[in-house]
Amino acid sequence: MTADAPSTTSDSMARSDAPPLLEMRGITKRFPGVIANQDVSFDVRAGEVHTLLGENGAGKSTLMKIVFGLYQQDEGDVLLRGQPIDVSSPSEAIAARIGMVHQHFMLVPTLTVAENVALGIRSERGPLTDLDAVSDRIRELSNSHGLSVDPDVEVWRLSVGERQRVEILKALYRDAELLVLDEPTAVLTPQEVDDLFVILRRMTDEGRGLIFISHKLHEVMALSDRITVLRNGRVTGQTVPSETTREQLAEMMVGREVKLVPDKPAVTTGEPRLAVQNLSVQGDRGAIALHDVSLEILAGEILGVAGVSGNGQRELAEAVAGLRKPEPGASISIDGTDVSLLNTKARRDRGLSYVPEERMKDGAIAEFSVSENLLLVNHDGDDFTRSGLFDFGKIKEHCQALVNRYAVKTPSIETPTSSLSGGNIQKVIMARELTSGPAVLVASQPTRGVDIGSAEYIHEQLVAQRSNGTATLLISEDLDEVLGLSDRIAVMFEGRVVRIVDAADATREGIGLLMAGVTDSAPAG
Amino acid sequence: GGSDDASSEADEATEESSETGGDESGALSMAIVAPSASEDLAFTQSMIESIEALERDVELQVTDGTFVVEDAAAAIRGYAEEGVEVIVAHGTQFGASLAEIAPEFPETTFIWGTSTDTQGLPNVFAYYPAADQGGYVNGVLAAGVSESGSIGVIGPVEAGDAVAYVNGFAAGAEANGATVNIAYTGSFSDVALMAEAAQAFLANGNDVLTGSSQAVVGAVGVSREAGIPWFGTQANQSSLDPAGVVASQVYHWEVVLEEMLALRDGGTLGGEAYEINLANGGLVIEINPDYPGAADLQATVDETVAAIVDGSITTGG
Amino acid sequence: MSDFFTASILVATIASGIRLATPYLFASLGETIGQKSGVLNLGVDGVMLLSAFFGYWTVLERDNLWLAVAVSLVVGLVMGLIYATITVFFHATQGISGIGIFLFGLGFSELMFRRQVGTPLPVDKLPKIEIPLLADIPWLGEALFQHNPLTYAAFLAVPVVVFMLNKTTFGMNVRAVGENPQAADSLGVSVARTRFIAIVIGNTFAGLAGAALVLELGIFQQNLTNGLGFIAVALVYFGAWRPVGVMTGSLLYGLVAATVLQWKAQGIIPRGASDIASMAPAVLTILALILLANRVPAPAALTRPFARH
Amino acid sequence: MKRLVGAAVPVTAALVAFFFGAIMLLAIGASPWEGLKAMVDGAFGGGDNLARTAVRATPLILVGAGITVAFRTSVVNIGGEGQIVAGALLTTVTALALPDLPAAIMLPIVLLAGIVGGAIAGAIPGALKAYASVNEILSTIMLNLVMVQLMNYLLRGPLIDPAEVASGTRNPQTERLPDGASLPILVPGTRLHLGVPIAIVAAIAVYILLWRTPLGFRLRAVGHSPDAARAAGINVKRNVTNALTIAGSLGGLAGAILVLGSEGQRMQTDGSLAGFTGSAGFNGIVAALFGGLHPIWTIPSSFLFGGLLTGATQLQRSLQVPSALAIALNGIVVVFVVSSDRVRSRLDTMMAARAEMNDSGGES
Ligand SMILES: Nc1ncnc2c1ncn2[C@@H]1O[C@H](COP(=O)(O)OP(=O)(O)OP(=O)(O)O)[C@@H](O)[C@H]1O
Ligand SMILES: Nc1ncnc2c1ncn2[C@@H]1O[C@H](COP(=O)(O)OP(=O)(O)OP(=O)(O)O)[C@@H](O)[C@H]1O
Ligand SMILES: [Mg+2]
Ligand SMILES: [Mg+2]
Repeated sequence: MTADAPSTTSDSMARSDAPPLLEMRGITKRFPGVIANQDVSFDVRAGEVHTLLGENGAGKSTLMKIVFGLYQQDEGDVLLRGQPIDVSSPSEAIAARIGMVHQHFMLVPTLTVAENVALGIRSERGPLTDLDAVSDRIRELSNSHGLSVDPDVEVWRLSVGERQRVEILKALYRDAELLVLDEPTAVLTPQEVDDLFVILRRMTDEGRGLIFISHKLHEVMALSDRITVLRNGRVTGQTVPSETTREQLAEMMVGREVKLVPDKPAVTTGEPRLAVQNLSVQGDRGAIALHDVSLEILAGEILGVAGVSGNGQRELAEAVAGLRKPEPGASISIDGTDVSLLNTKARRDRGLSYVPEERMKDGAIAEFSVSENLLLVNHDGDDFTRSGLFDFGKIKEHCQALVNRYAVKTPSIETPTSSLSGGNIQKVIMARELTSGPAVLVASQPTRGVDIGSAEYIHEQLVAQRSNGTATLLISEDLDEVLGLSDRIAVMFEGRVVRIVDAADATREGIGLLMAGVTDSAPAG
Repeated sequence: GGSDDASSEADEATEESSETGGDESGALSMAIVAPSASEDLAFTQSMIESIEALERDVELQVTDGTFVVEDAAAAIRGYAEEGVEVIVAHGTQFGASLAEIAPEFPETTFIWGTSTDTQGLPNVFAYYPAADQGGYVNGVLAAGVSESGSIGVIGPVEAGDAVAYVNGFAAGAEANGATVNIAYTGSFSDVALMAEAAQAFLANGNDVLTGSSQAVVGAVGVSREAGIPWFGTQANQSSLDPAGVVASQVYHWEVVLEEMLALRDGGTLGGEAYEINLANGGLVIEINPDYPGAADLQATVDETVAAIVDGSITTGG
Repeated sequence: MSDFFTASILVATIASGIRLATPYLFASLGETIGQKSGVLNLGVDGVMLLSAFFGYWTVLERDNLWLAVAVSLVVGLVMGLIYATITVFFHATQGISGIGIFLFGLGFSELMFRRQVGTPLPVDKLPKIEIPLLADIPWLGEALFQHNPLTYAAFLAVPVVVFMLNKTTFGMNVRAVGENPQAADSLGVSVARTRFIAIVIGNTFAGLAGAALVLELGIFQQNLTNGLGFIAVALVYFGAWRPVGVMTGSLLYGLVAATVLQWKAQGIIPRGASDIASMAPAVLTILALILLANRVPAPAALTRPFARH
Repeated sequence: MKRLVGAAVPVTAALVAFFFGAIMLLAIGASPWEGLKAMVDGAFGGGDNLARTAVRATPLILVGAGITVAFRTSVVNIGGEGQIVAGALLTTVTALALPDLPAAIMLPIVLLAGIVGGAIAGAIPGALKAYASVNEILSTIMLNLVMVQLMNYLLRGPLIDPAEVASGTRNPQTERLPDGASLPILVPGTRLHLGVPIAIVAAIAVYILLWRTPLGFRLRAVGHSPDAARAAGINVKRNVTNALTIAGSLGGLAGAILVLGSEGQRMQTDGSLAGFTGSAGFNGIVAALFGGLHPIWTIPSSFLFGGLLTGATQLQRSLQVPSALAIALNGIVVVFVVSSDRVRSRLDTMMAARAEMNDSGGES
């Protein structure tokens, strides 16, 4: 479906003689120790989608924050509709009809949708809020742009996809002519991505200009009118989808050839290492989110879980990891031992590893150094302490070895993790979780928001673990990833595993139907 | 102090000589270290006023508000090192520090209270108020002015001379047919709580109030507003309610201070413990002349005081 | 003596609890506003002491109660300007700068009191105002509708603050900057200005708390508040950042204290257990919180200074 | 260079604060110069004053080190005052219950009793936070109020010195503790006692705990990110409780030292917490934050504030300035120095940016 999203390339070409909506010339931006953008030139025309592509840390978000007034460039000029402008705060950007959907949601969870939209806008009623009018206008915009969301509900109650729609509504409400979308699809399901693209196309049809950032190449190929590639803060090329391929784009970004689909050697599977029986679990709001799930993963097997987010995958991962209490009657065993009553630590001691879905929230501690994050799960092993105190010599040796082995790009192992790129943080987490040679690995969204170079590497590591006899539960909303890596695929819908199919027989379409809850018509194959 | 910048050099010269040569001017150098403020209308104020009432020329230095014992000890030692002749350590809690300091300064007289003994130190005088005696007299007066026969007593923490006063007061009032109700708020410093304690007594039909500690000022405010009589202790509290304060038991430490200083003049630097009481005039019931009917009360006071002094009444502190 | 469960005693106890609750309520409402915007202020007690002293001094010198209230309010406002400047613009660590303000208030109010006044002299208190009609309701009228104007003001401030936080643009901004200042900033809401104003309002409330305390007592003394401001901060957590919750906490605290006093006055609490009984307001506040299981999280950006990068 | 700026800014801030102090002194008619001299002399002039400053700093170091542990675990501890008193009470009860043992046996026991007392007072709000979601700011403030009443109850009631009852003075203080329970004086003629080095060692131990041991690692992990810690298998609730328990035990040790190092060899109360603790429970927070929440830096920082406190007594004595001025000055110093952090970091980034430009200029 995404492959043939409506295209208006010809329209935007027609308008190309007018001055571009936005033009950036020779932008340079430095942070202490990093040059995030160096002499970047870039423009967006009305009615087009211009995509920025680049590895983690290439400088995409920084460039966009300059457009939106969150950062100031050190050198270079920004022109809007041909006029040089100096945007020094978001409110000036908004006044210039620039909107931005940030990589991390910029929403106040405790406020309602209408309040989130109304923030910063002068109210008709003077000092009093005018939320009814805002709600009405939101409904109008929702209808005209296909963005269904209830304006009166608090944002924390919304699904990720709905929150994304609120972000776009905020820009539409302010009638943004230029809209920056920084990785808007990273957290969306394939269906939500399709819906989003329809909305975005409608916006370009109205003559708005869009800047789009994504690490998913099929999306980039489907949506973009033009593509600019950044590497290490510099522009390394510009192209249009019709003149390139995903492989070429990948090479432009990374500077070498990238394998988009991992090689999977044949592995003879062994005994079941993870066995889950009759697992039911409550979700965050108390209702049962996982119904009576049973599954088994053998040594040397990757079981992929496909499903639209919010259908119980998170609860499944957390229940296996010991972070969520199962309802009575469930059993979870690792290598034949029932661990369902044990805490996370005890499960980890029995061979569990867990790569959580939210990297910066659950996976790593931003303020900790790389080495501290590498030690997070096994810091008091005998290897690292001597008479109760840390043995820093051994720790350093161990961490340096991991950093080298997993090709983590970091100035040193003492660097705070927060200053690493997302892909490299994910590598740190993978290194930590895989070093013990786990019996069972639960990996949730292992490459979400990770650039293709790093994703390739992470995939290789998952495959290598499989060869070592690990039983892997791979949860991902990236269907390509699930299809490419799994031996079997479990499809989840409304908290149940609706079917488990052999990956060899699976197709995108078949899995897609199952994910939508359609079980009767076609077999997955 | 009091030196002027203009003539600083000359002053410095005299100051130096006065420091080395002792009391050239004839004034006795004294210092007081006290836990609460000098103007607390209670414990500390009573001592400051007493020193000021001494019939000799005194140069007084004050360190007040030192509720932390370590600080007080430092101040006491500091004064001793400076050569101050008589140092008043006005707080029971300073006793332990004094036991360390006093032997180091055998030439200095330390006056310490409230305490009933000198810890065997030859240069320490001790003082103690028989607060129950004045309390008793106040109690007798209170029973007389109460119409309901119920009297409220507000205490801070049930300890120290607050207990003596409260118990003496209760004995006096009860001996004269009144019912006495006592509440300790649990704090020496919570003014608002004492005020509300007063309110609680009013609600229960008590029509005369008294109380102890520097936090009573709020309670006096309540009784003033309600227009009912109040009895004070430690210092004269008439200023808090010129029409409502009937009488205050006032500590006149000067009575015993004079005796101590006389001994010092004779070369005895300490070793005696003194009590101020009704008999020696250290405790005085000061009737507020502005209180309506004040004149009639003096006779009762004199009578009761006489009975306490001659032992026909025991106040049972 | 008389029984606690007689109407007149209950009425007096409730009235006393309300009087005790008034300064807590003002102070904790103010603290709520500040915390809603993401700023912790541990200096409330110091601000209260300053405003109480200057209010008192005003009555002493000018004999004008309303001028005194105004002076207290202005002192709170000025302290708010100072605290807002150091937290919003200088990003001072909020816990510690608040303690700095507290120490300053504690010391400076005492210094001024001793220099300018010395011996505490009684001054007029705010008069009790009987609300027409309502004050005549048997029992209830006496308990609830015979208080001084600042007590009414404190309780009326509750719906006002609720309205302000929920129905005004400013209130919406306050809630936004306390929860996710980056988001508010990205929409052009000035985090600095919003917090600045919230802090100034909050401290002005602390100023009123000082006035309410000193003008109810009619006298000042060093450390008059006796830690009241810290309890007010605690009550904000009790009330889970909701004005009504904060009011409930203040009333609970005040009423328990009043009841304990009443029982002491009646001899229901034996004198030997007097100190133990005095623990009741603190203990019951904690117990109530455990039972209420009030698991509202704090404003997410509380104590975090905001900077764009 | 960066170091220099780093130090210069707070020093300047402190000077500005003292400038305000000077204005206050002038306003009440005292000479600022004399005032400063008196304060410095009172704090650091001569062995005796230095010893007193050290003794004053001791509880600040301990409470401060505890605050470091708590804050590093993202737990606020306003309960230092109550924890000190809890420790002191258990120390007192233990010492009174024991016969007069030699100091070598007695001291470890009674110090441990203090630690246990404080630990209990810390564990309660810790467990309430971890297992009942009761905010620790609320519970620690409330527990302070409980502890003051408990102290008053015990010292005027069950623990009161029988001699006080006999004489009728009824001062709320305990009997003198056995001689073995006295902290030995290290420098004769001063108040410098064994408690001072004990506190310093404790602060160093806290440093080791936080950065050299698995337990400290877990505490810091929980402090930065409870979610990530939990996912890694660390018991967040237990560690939150641990943090306040450790903070409390350090406060309790401070309480034990206050009793055992007091001249009176006993615990006494003036009815308030501050009367016993000298507000160390609060000042320790200031000292710890001032020391950048680093247990080692808390030591000099505590000496500074200890010095301010002892200097204030001298100020009052020599200039007849109410000690309230010193409290106010203390507040001003705190406010100015914390406000200077921002200025310092601004200067740091400016300088870093300049260095960056020079570097990149060199490259091209
Ligand atoms: N506020 C900041 N302070 C210091 N360095 C920063 C800051 N913001 C970004 N950087 C650095 O600038 C570089 C570019 O970061 P940027 O966020 O623009 O990358 P990106 O291309 O958006 O990456 P991703 O795909 O991971 O989102 C990185 O090295 C990053 O670490
Ligand atoms: N992430 C981890 N990696 C390795 N071991 C851990 C980890 N977290 C906890 N442990 C171990 O599990 C035990 C429980 O740890 P936890 O942090 O929950 O409590 P604790 O009170 O710090 O433990 P202790 O009993 O050692 O004081 C600890 O003794 C520790 O050895
Ligand atoms: Mg980015
Ligand atoms: Mg441990």
